[in-house]
Amino acid sequence: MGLEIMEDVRMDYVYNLVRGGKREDGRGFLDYREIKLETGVIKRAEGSARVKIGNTEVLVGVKLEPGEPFPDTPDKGVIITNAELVPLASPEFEPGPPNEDSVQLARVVDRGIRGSEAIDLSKLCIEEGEKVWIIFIDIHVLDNDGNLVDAATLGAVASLLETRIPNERYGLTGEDTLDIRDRPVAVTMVEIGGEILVDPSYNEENAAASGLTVISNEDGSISGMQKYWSGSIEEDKIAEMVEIGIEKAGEIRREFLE
Amino acid sequence: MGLEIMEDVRMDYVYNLVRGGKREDGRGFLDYREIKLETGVIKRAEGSARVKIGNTEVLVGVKLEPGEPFPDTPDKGVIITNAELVPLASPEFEPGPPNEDSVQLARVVDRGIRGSEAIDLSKLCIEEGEKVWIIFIDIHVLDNDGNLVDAATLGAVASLLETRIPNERYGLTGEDTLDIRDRPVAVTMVEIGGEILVDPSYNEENAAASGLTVISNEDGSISGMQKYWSGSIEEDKIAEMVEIGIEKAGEIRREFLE
Amino acid sequence: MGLEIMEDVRMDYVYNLVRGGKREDGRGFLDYREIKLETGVIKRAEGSARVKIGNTEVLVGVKLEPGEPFPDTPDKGVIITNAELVPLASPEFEPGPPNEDSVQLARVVDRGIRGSEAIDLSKLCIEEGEKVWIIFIDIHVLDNDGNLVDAATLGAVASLLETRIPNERYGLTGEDTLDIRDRPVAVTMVEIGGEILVDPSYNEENAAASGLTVISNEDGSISGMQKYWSGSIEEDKIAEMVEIGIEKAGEIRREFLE
Amino acid sequence: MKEDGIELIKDGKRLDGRGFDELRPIKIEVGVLKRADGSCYFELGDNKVIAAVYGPREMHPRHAQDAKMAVLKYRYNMAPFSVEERKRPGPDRRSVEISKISREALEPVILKEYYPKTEIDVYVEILQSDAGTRTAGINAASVALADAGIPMRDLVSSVAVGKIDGEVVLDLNAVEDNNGEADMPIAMIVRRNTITALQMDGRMTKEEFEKGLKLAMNACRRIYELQRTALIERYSEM
Amino acid sequence: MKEDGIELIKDGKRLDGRGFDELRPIKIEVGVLKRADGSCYFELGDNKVIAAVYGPREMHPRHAQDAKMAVLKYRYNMAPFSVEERKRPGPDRRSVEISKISREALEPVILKEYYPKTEIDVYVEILQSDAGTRTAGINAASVALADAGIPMRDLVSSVAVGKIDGEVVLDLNAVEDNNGEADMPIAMIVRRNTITALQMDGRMTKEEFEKGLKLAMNACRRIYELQRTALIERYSEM
Amino acid sequence: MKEDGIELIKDGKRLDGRGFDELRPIKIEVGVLKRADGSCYFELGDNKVIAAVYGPREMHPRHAQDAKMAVLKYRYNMAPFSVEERKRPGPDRRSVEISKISREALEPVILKEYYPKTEIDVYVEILQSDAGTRTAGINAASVALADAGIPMRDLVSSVAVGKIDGEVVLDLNAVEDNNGEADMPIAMIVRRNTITALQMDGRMTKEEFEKGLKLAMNACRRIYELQRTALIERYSEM
Repeated sequence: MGLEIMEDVRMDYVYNLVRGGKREDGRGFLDYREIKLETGVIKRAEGSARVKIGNTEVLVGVKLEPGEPFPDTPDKGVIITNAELVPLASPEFEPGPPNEDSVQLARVVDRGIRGSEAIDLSKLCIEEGEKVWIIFIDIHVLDNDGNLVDAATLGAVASLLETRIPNERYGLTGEDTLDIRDRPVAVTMVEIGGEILVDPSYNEENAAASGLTVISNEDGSISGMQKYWSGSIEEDKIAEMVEIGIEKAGEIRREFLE
Repeated sequence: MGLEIMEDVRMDYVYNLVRGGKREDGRGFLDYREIKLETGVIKRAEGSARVKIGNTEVLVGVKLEPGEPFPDTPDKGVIITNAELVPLASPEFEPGPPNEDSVQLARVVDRGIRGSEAIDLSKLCIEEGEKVWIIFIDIHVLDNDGNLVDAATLGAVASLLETRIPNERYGLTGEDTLDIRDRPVAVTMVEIGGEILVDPSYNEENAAASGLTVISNEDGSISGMQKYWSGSIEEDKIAEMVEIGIEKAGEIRREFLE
Repeated sequence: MGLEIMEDVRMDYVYNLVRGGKREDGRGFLDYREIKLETGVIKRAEGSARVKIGNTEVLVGVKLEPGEPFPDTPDKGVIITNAELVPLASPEFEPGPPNEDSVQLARVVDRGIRGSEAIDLSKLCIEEGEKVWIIFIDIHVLDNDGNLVDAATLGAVASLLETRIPNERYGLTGEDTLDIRDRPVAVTMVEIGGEILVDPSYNEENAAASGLTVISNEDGSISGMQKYWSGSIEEDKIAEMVEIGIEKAGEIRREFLE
Repeated sequence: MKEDGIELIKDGKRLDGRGFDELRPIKIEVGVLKRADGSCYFELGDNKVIAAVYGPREMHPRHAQDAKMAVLKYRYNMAPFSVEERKRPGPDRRSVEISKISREALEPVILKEYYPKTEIDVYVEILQSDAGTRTAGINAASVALADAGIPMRDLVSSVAVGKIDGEVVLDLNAVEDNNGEADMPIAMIVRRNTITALQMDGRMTKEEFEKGLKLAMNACRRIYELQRTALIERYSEM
Repeated sequence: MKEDGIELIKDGKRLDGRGFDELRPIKIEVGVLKRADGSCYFELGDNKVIAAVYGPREMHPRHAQDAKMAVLKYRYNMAPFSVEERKRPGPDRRSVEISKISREALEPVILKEYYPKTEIDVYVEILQSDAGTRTAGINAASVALADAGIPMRDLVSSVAVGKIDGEVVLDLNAVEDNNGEADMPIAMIVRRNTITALQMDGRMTKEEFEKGLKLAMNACRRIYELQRTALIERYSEM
Repeated sequence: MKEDGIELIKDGKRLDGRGFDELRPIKIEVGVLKRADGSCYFELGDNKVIAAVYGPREMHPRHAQDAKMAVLKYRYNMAPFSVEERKRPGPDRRSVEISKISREALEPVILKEYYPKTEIDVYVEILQSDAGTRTAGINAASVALADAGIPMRDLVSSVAVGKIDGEVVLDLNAVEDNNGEADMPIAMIVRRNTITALQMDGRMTKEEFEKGLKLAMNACRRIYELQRTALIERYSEM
């Protein structure tokens, strides 16, 4: 009970700050917290990246294994994206099978990569109808201070960019890099008191009635969107968020993915 | 607690009615509620049927897929019967894996079909020891006002009668109807206050100490029985129920399965 | 609550007995309870044994089935050891998937057999890389009055010694006995009030802060150890336990496994 | 994943003859189940969906109760025979996500504070699927909630738009969805003109997105009228 | 699923030499487990079954308690090595159904109202199986309940009849069951002459059913005497 | 399971150049996570491990609470990408056993009686694995508990010894573990000189065991100093 009261207090605090034109940590409404990206952090993975956005920290590892293609795409590789909200990362996370939050996180990241067609899956066929490369993108959340989607998407794309195909381990030959044709970037925003805030912190996520992730590509097109939580958003706010999302994505792409 | 008292009240009400020679809805002890059967209701299924018995409503879909035979019957098709008591159908049903009630429902329906040898499984061999047709009979309960077994069995048999083998979808050739050699019909009865009631409603099931399903065939033989709940039944009552069950099954078969 | 108090009382009772140089059932600190071993008890199993140590009773069955080898040992058989602490055996055991106690029991027994290299797995290859014998060692606990590890290990080794390879059932030919090259024996001890007690009863296990299993072989070498529970043990006590463990194992091996 | 050579638009018409801004036929029946507190059967072309509502009722386990308001639960479930390849019973990742966004689509209109400590359960069964089941489910659930007498600020209406053969069109069917370039389901509160659910799959420009959003919002207004009509008919019967 | 050419009856005798109305040898031991409150080991031919009873004991979770009576639970479980092909541990659909009908077979005799809010747990382990395990389990459980001092109106006795080579016979073994035409396990309260469990698999005429039921009920009477004798011996020992 | 012809020791040195009693390089960082109450990142050669502690906090479900003391929980979990062949998410038998022995390794030092009815949660994530993860995890957890301010009698330190090419050596890496003859992880309370965890896999003589135990205990003393230093640095920063 005490905890719930604390939560209400924090929500009011964040809300009042925003009404006064401010954020907890002093940044502007459209500013990201400091982003740090480090790749090649996990030797056992074919590609990996550690992303920090403020105190939020996510580790992404990419593994490749030969496996069966889907029956309807016998000559294409397969992407499997998985997110674990391990209880190490937040007092709210509990051990156990994926819940709706981790499923959503994985599916939004997956959708952005898939929608952008960043990976040329047709180059991942080993033997048509029999064997293709399965790309496992595993998102391991280490510290949740909000905005996991942007951190996970950035980590996933950065990992894919450095991924080496482990041909040798499986006695195969072929190209050893993935053909990455686009660099989708996710930008998440929330609405609090009528204002749009980019890169919400954990407290801001709790204070927001709704949020939106816009994943966009090098050419400014959109390759994934997801609205969050139980508030409703006006049409023109959505249009504004899409605009901001595409612009911010460009900035992040230029700084971290080139 | 309030709910439990309501339940007791309803049980007493049903019991007292029966002692006075009556049923909730005015029908005779050996009468079914109105039965409605509609087949071909689900396009995606190889066979399907919607059965209503009074307010009880069950949807049955049959799907066929090639799969592996059992090792001890390498030249025979396989029947898999599954029932989902989805929580949509009753305040008592809960989401989650099959519980003992849904398992029993599926197994009793399955037993009747299997015992009657209605389906000639030897005609469902595609390649001996390698590939046979797997028949999935899926029972989806939509509204539970009692007597799911009779509704589900009728729906299953009606679905099988119209099932088309999807040879083309799997690049196969062969006969495209199942060889249905019998039409088993389930008749469920309960005992309340020493009286036998056919086709129990939900309230009657709750008021009954015991019940019996008798599944019988075109030639009057029995191909499945199951006694329910924690009451005990006298030998002559069972004989009487078997008699009634066979007779009623004949009526239903004539009206709905010919 | 009443139950917890009873447990405290029993623990104090056992502790005070030990401080006075005694055990519940009157035996010496280094004495086993009466051990009874009966093999060939389950016809359906390829090998089986029933072990009683005092009131503790364990049934072990060994089954062999052809299956796939591990990729890194394509020419070797596979051992799978499984323990079920079925709720029949103790008021503390609950139905459900294996918990940490049953996992530990299975893994300690497995470790002793594997570490001793008692079974020559290279003789269990049927077709390299394709098919090998899978040995299932199933430990079924019937009555838990303490020291399940020693009972289960003895039962497992005794079962393996009489196991017949069911070549005929699978249309195969070959040797029909396992090549058993060693006879590992587990000896479990607990420390209560500074004293080492061999073969703890259920009450003694509860009164002990720590325990140790030492699994040793015909040549006196050790092929597995496991320390239990939340107490700490001094270095010289461990050395003493290892000494006792090896000696007791020799006695049991001579009496039951020759 | 477009099949080779398939053309989804010919002479300005779609394969099933619809125009770009045309919905598939819709059929709504209210109060179709006896045991449920509220229910609705909803057809959208070849999608056949049924929704049931139970509650407000006591919430178990107690520690999950909310002392200030009702807890809304939503379960989207596909019948095994609803799709071409039999679906294994039980929730998968897709249905978990759909259940979440559908619940969030409905929450803004429900006066949850009227019933503290209780739960309101919405169960949606997909009996036959042809792309668009999540939007059909939200539409059905919205009507079923009203049928159950749950106090609501308004109905929620839902539809998808997508992009096929380069054109932004309304309400994709399965062939279009499988061979199209993008799909975007939305839900809205028509009388407030606000969006309560929005997802996008595939690839669209900003302009296409804006066009699609308008198309979808207009279609929601039409669906809203159908939902209202169905409810009015139901109550005039009674 | 009859194997080709197998003959189950020769010269009026069954393959194991039994007559049509003959039971396999039965062995009953009472109080075989130390930790359980009551227990019974039961052999029926090659079936080896053990039952344990715990309780009445406090029921968890509390909201599942019945304020008016004890809740009876029954768990039928096969050891992995009890059958020719190793059984994966854990409940399957067959064991779930058997547990249910076995519990219902016993409930009519248990004076559950003596112990409100508690649970009584019956655990049955099948150690070796040769057709007839569910009936052996019910017989064992019935004795174990008595051994645990659970107040009961009477014992429950159980056996199966079946049809092989066209004949109605008692107590099928595995070869007969696998190659026979029908199997019908029952349970009864012998002194009341009432049936508490009844299932039928396969195909039988009404006349065969009636004959089988009589055969089974007579055999239950014999089993009942063996159960009583075993209990009396146990208590005279003490 | 030694690979053919592999030599683990050449000229008195191990493949990675270490002597028999040499640890791999160790790196310890304290307080690396914001949300956790205490945390520690621990590297041991190529093992990368992170531990977080939450609590003491209210325990759910209530009936699992201990009225006299806190309940310690420990969850050892491998990230899917931490090993060469991707590990399926979720607990397996190995991680269940490791979690148990790790919890028991730490329990002797924790003053659980200070916080009745609460739970203290230790979560250990293996980010990269190279043999020795359970010992690295215990070391990390011990420091994270201190960082969380959990009252402790002392730290716990942990390391493994093993046997390769017939020699008893300290702290096996993955190549050594896969091709060695035995592995023995221990944990100890350095200042009390007592053992809180001990497991042994493989085959060793009694003399080798005794030699190995001494080697491991000495190494624990060195690790203990590193743990202490890391904690002191952390607090002098603050």
